[in-house]
Amino acid sequence: MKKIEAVIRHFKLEDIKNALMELGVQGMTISEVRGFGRQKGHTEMYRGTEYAVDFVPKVKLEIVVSNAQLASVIDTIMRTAQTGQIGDGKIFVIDLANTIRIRTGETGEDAI
Amino acid sequence: MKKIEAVIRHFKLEDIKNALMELGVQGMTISEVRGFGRQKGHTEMYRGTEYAVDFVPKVKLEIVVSNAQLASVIDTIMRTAQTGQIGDGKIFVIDLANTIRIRTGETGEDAI
Amino acid sequence: MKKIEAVIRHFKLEDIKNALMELGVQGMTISEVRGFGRQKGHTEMYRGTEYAVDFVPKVKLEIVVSNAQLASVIDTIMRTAQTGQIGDGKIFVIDLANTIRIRTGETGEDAI
Amino acid sequence: MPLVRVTGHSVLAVALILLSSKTVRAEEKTPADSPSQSAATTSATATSATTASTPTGTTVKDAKLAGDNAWMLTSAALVLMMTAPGLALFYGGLVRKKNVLGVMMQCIFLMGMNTVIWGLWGYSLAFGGDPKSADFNPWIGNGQYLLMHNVEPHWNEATHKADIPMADDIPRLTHMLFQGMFFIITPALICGAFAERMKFSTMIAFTILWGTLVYCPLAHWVWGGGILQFGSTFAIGHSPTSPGGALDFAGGTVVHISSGISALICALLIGRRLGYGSEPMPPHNLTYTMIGAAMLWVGWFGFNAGSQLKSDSIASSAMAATHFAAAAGAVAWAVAEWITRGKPSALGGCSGAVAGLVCITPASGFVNPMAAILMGIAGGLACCFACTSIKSKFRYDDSLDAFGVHGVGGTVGALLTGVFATRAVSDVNGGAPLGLIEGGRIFTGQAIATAITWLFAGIVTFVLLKVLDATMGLRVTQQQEIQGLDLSQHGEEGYIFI
Amino acid sequence: MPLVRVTGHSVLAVALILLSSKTVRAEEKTPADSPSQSAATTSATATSATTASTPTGTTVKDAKLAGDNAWMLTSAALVLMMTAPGLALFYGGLVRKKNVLGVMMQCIFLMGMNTVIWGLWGYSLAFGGDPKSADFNPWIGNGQYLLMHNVEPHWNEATHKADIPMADDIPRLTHMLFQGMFFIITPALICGAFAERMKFSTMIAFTILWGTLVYCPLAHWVWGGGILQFGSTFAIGHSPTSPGGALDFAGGTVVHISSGISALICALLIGRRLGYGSEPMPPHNLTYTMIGAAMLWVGWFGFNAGSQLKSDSIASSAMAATHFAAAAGAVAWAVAEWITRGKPSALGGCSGAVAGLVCITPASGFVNPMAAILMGIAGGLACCFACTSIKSKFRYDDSLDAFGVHGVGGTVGALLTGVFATRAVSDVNGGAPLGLIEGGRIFTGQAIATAITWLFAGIVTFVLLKVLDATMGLRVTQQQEIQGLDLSQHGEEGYIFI
Amino acid sequence: MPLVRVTGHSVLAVALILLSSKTVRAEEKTPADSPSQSAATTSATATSATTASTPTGTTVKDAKLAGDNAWMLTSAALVLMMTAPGLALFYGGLVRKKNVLGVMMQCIFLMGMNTVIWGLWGYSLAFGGDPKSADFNPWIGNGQYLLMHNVEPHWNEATHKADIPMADDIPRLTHMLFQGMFFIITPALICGAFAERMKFSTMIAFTILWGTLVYCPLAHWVWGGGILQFGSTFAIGHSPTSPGGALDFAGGTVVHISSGISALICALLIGRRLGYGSEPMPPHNLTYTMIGAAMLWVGWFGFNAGSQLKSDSIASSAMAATHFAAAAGAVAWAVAEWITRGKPSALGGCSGAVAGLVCITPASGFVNPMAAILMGIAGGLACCFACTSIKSKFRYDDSLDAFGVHGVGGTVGALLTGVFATRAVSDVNGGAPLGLIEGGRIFTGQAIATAITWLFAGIVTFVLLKVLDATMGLRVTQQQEIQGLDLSQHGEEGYIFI
Ligand SMILES: Nc1ncnc2c1ncn2[C@@H]1O[C@H](COP(=O)(O)OP(=O)(O)O)[C@@H](O)[C@H]1O
Ligand SMILES: Nc1ncnc2c1ncn2[C@@H]1O[C@H](COP(=O)(O)OP(=O)(O)O)[C@@H](O)[C@H]1O
Ligand SMILES: Nc1ncnc2c1ncn2[C@@H]1O[C@H](COP(=O)(O)OP(=O)(O)O)[C@@H](O)[C@H]1O
Repeated sequence: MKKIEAVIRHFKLEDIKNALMELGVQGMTISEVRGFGRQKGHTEMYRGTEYAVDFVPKVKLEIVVSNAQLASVIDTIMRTAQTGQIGDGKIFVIDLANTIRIRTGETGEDAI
Repeated sequence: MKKIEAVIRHFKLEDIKNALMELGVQGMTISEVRGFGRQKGHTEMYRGTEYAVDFVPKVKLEIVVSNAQLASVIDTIMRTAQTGQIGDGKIFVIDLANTIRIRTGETGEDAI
Repeated sequence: MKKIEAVIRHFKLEDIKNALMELGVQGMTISEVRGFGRQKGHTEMYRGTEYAVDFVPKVKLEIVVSNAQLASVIDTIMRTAQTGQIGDGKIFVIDLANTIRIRTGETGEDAI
Repeated sequence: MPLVRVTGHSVLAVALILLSSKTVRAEEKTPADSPSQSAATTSATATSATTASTPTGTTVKDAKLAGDNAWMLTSAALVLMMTAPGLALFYGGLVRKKNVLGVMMQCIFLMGMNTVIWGLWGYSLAFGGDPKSADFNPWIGNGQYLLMHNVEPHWNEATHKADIPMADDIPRLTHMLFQGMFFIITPALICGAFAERMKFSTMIAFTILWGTLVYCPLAHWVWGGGILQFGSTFAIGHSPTSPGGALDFAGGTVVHISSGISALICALLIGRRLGYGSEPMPPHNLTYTMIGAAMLWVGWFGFNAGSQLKSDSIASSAMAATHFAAAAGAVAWAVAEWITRGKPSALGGCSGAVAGLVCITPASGFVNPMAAILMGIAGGLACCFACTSIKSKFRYDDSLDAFGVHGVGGTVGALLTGVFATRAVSDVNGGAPLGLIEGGRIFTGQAIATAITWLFAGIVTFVLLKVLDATMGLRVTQQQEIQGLDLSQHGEEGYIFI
Repeated sequence: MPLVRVTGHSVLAVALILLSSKTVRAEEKTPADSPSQSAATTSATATSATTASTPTGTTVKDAKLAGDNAWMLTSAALVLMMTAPGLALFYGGLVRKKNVLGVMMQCIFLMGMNTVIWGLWGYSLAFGGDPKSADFNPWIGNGQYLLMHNVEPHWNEATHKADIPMADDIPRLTHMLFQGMFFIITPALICGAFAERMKFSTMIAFTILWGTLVYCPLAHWVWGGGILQFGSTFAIGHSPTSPGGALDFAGGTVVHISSGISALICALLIGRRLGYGSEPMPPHNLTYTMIGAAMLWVGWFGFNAGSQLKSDSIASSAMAATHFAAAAGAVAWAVAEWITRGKPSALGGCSGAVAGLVCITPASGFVNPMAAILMGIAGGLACCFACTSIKSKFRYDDSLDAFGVHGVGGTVGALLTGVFATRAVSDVNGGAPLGLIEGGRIFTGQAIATAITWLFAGIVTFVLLKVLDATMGLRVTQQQEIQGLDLSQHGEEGYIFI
Repeated sequence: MPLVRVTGHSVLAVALILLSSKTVRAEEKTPADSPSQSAATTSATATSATTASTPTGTTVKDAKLAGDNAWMLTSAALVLMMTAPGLALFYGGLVRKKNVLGVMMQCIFLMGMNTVIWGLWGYSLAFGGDPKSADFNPWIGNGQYLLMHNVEPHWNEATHKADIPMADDIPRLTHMLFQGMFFIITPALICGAFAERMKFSTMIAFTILWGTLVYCPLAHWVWGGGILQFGSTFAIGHSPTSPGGALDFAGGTVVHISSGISALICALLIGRRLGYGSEPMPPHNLTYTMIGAAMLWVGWFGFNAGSQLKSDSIASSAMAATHFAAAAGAVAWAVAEWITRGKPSALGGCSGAVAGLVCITPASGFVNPMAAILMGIAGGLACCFACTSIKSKFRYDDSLDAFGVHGVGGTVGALLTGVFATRAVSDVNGGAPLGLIEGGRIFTGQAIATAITWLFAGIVTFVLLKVLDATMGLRVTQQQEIQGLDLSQHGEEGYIFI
């Protein structure tokens, strides 16, 4: 089992979700994050003071998948999230020791 | 050391926190997330347009525990978070390479 | 490759970001979290009812670094985030199976 | 008599009435009609009162009406503003995020529904009938104003001009509008008690019944010449030697006690919110609550000073009393918290202002500034105590303290009116002293009126809720309560900040 | 003639005018001047009309002016409040978070810019000219009020006192102020159609042109004695036997139809928002929308009842009609949703109130309460249908339903005015019946005026947008649209909650 | 005797006064008493002035009072609305999330405390004394209005009816209320300077002292017949040939310069916020700031037009000037940003409107629309420059630009009043020209009054703060500042959106 963490652009979320559902992904968890990277932020101005906002709003996806699914899920995210412009985001893959479904107590891949 | 990530229902947070404290868990970090899974979202309607909100608000717990505590903590979360209805959430267990307490510089299990 | 997760105090964010940039860190992702630990929360009072807020607002940094950078990054965070008072936060280090840059498809350390 | 059918298929009936209005009017000519008639005549007389007219024919009466009407229309607008944005923000900020629209929608929907009811039958039940006429009923109004007949101007074929029904110095339509705003906010106040768990449909049914069976009679008793109106020949305790009834300038009994005690009954019968006591349920947006409180303060000027129904020096007195009481209440509650808990809370300051405003309402047109300050302090402290100690003692879940503030504050105010009222401000008793301090004897009347209002509102509300519980059910399902009223009742979310 | 220069470097010119004001006034004396002159004299006469003066020399006219002016200044304030906070919140809540400041800034900036335009030339183009004078132009105003000459008081060397131009019962400055608030909100309403994608600079250019070329002529036609004014000798269809023109008490045609139809054209020409249909675009803050709706409701009292331009019983009628229509509209839309979708939404209730208010606007001073209730229901249902079925059918992106509510509601209202208007409320036709129900014949006029407004506003708007699209471009870049107007147009964020 | 037990000493005193009021009044009969007495008589005369009364006995005076009072009560309500919700939202949105309640609570608490102070002694110190009477003190008021004696109506045993103290055309209570609203907002404006770090308790102490020692004298000097009142025999520079004093229609000196310069002193003495310069400190909710600005704009109509103290054509002029200046200011600031920074910000537009409003305040009742537009532009540009260049140059942390907007704008306004004021609007100098443009000579007086206000407010504020710093301490602890004022001072959070 692997946990995929992907940082993406807001307006891509809908597409990615749909693409993954078609792929048969059963679930995911998303959260609001702010990212800092090659993509520059913007400057804001309030009365006198102008200042730079380096952090750009992004969405973080967390998807737990079986090793089998891993490649195809990553591939799908890549394709749908890509715009080719700086700031498209990253995908991180983490090994998972275990997964448990609270409702049933199932563990491992059955719990995904 | 392990990092437990649990996605749970909002109204269970209080109970879980108390249960874990009794268990002697020293700390945890929580964040607002939105989840997508078997539990269906709901449809909202604004003037003309009706549309489906697939993501359900959830709370994500992150708890770092020593291997010794692992089982009991998972067990406690299971018990307190369970309602038996779809949407109870998941528990993910991740291996931790290291932990450091910023204040003191302690590392490993002492830092938890 | 490692993923560093650090839970820090809000007002330290700016300093840490700058320190890490100087160190040559290319990017990071931050999110709003609330933490529970040795640092006590506070009590709030609304009309009749007074109650304890155990969770303290914190910022969570997620930084993916090459094994080479790991030590120096951790060290930098330690130094800049430290106040010596309870509540400075924690640093968690997680092994990363892989990293991919969505824009280019680069993987591994090149993607950081 | 078509009016019975009306309430049923109102719209249809309304249309009919409209088309056949002349005939209907004909049928309706009753003695009770006279006041508006006479009023109409008055207005006619006025226009011909040339003694005071300038070359261009403006009369003093027109001129005075312009001023009084200007203030009364403004006051009506201010009182509407109290329900929303005022109360909608005040209450909306106090609930949890998932119920904010639920609370606000209750306010907006009541603004709609109760206005229609007021026009169809409410105003007539509350203010119909002329105490001077033989067949006056001191318990409830009559049908003279149903569907706004004898309130709206109507074309007089005889004079070939319109007759404009008057209510003393102002057009009756203005009086109806102003009073109608009270009919909106009073039930809206009750919503604070059953917030976060009441079924929207049941809330509607309850309000229709409560407005008709509790508010209208009370208004008639206190302001329509009924059994509680100060000095009315029908008033309880009225005798050659004593005026009888009670002083209630702007609605201490009719509005605040009635809604407050009904709120308590609601809180008791609907039961506590899920997780009450175990889960924290802090206000989700105190900034809204503070803004709402400020708007209530401003709007209350219309509520109290407008209740003079004209723009004279008594209106000024009422506004001054209102302002001083609100101010004193805000300081009192905040300071009380400061002393007892170490910190003055923003919510405390706002709650205190509202408590002071509630407390001064019945007295506003009868007391001088210093008395208003004392009443504001009394109201602030009493309500603070009620919302903290009493509530937590008896552990009922009056979610937004509708009883704690309006029930308690209203009661304190009604009683203190009997202490501080002075003929210097309004000489309503032929030069005789009013409050205890100036040696007057109206206090007993105040106490009686308060008791009657408690009993009447409490009992009727109890019965209504029992019936509705059996028929429609008061509460949303557990599922819905957890999900929140915004989604479960209205299919919307308050904030989507993503 | 200095005025040409004015439009160019207005400020400079203004300064010049100021310094050389006397001379300018001299040059400008034209017959069209007479009304304010005569008014000035009137006011002079008044002060000497001792017949009605008390020992201290106050005249009945002064007294009446105090009352009328009090109401009109209050009304002006209420109407300004409609644009912001009212509309700013109502619209601001409906857009996505990233565009909230963009929408609000449009309101605030228009409050500024259009007020200045109104003072420089707008008021003069709309209300300049006296129908009684020989050289009156029924199509557009004249130059008599440019830069507020003959509106502001001016020093009369002869009498060695100031002449104060009057507009009937109120100072002309009050009239100018009140009408100026309409000049602000009307274009602001259009912003709902192109929200979330319009270039700020282009929006400004559009508003300047639209206000001058669409609003001012329309206002002149309907209220300035022009071709649509009921009973005007210049009115279309005017004849010895028929008054001609149309009844529009507070702006059904001038404000709502004109902005509504223009909004539709905007929506069609600027095109849909990026991701419209695929991405969800829910309102980011419905609590704002509800608060805004409530403020619109309150402010509309000034809008409609203020349109009587004095504080008399007709103002009361207008306010009553306004209140009942809003109430009925709110209930109607919410209930319609309840029936068709199973849930009454908060947004539905608010939209219904606004729809009812739009619908009653032209009729407010001409109909009685029950008719107002029916019109509110009609408006609520018609707009609900327009915003749901029609819009989704034709898939144009009228983002905040400016057309669906103001275009449709305004049209329904203008027509129903021809049905429900009654001489009992305003006897504007020498005792002859007005609406169909009382056997009147004004309906045709209403229909004609509506059609003309549709055509005129639609065509001019179309042309303006085509020109602006070719020259400045209507839309922000894709990049900017994705980033949001707050950042791209104004360099700010609405909420920073971290 | 229960009243003693009620609460603190002031209350006790109040109670005593209440009980022994008659005697107290007796003691207090002084010449200074006469105005209200005479007023009372006037009102008596009026009611018997049958020459102008209709058959029903209404007098022209009653009629005029109705209109004037309607406008003044409305204005008072509008000015209260300026402090909250207006200023509370405007300032509340500009601070960081953790301090929003702190700022709003300062507004609400001042609404309470300063109202009570105003009633107890403030009004008497500001307006006590009759310039015509022998023992008039041009430096400070007297005791005649303490505890609202001679302001509130009192029972006259002789006539067996109430005497109602008047202030010219309106009841003195109305005058007291209206002026009291200024006593609330003026110190509230200062809060912008020490926002996010001031100790709540110290803020309270400061306000009590500042209000008593700075505001009351200033108000007496400028409006109470004192050393700065235009044309007063006690005015600096008064001579047979020159009126002396300065024109300040609605508070350029008393309200804006005094609060603005005091704000600067506060910013300098309390020091910068922790992390100022290093950490970003953007406004946490600009939507609140915009809504607040809009409410200030609307409320300012009451502030300026209400300062005419009656509802006549000068009130209309004042409102027009106010509206035009706000509009021009909004456009000027936004455009200035557009040119200098490439983008017009929403905050810029709002700030400009407020700057324009501040600038026109002293001139509002003396200038015509075009002058108002120029003053609005001047105010907008001057304040824009002050808030950007000057502040960043000297690096003082005037957190919300209380000085930059009110100090600078007020000064520009006070001076430009000497340029643009015209007898055409208010003939306050017996037909002699006023401003420079019409060849008047009041400019010097304006400059002197401005200088005096700067010095007086600056010095007293400096001393007060030094004392308070030594005794109570001005600032919260570092810990508390980092945690935020909401939690540390009030134990609450503004938003709980979870
Ligand atoms: N080293 C990193 N650790 C954690 N998150 C990162 C890292 N680098 C980039 N990110 C996340 O990825 C987002 C996009 O990265 P960026 O460098 O801006 O563009 P690109 O992904 O096209 O190179 C950033 O906003 C940040 O949220
Ligand atoms: N594959 C997954 N990856 C990440 N999060 C998941 C995954 N599946 C479910 N979740 C999270 O768990 C929550 C509950 O899952 P769901 O399928 O709705 O119910 P249940 O846990 O009872 O099967 C979801 O809302 C989502 O946040
Ligand atoms: N076992 C844990 N698992 C996850 N997060 C933790 C854990 N312990 C502490 N934290 C996080 O670290 C923050 C600081 O910890 P705390 O014990 O309060 O102070 P310190 O780090 O100085 O010991 C907490 O607010 C919480 O967010």
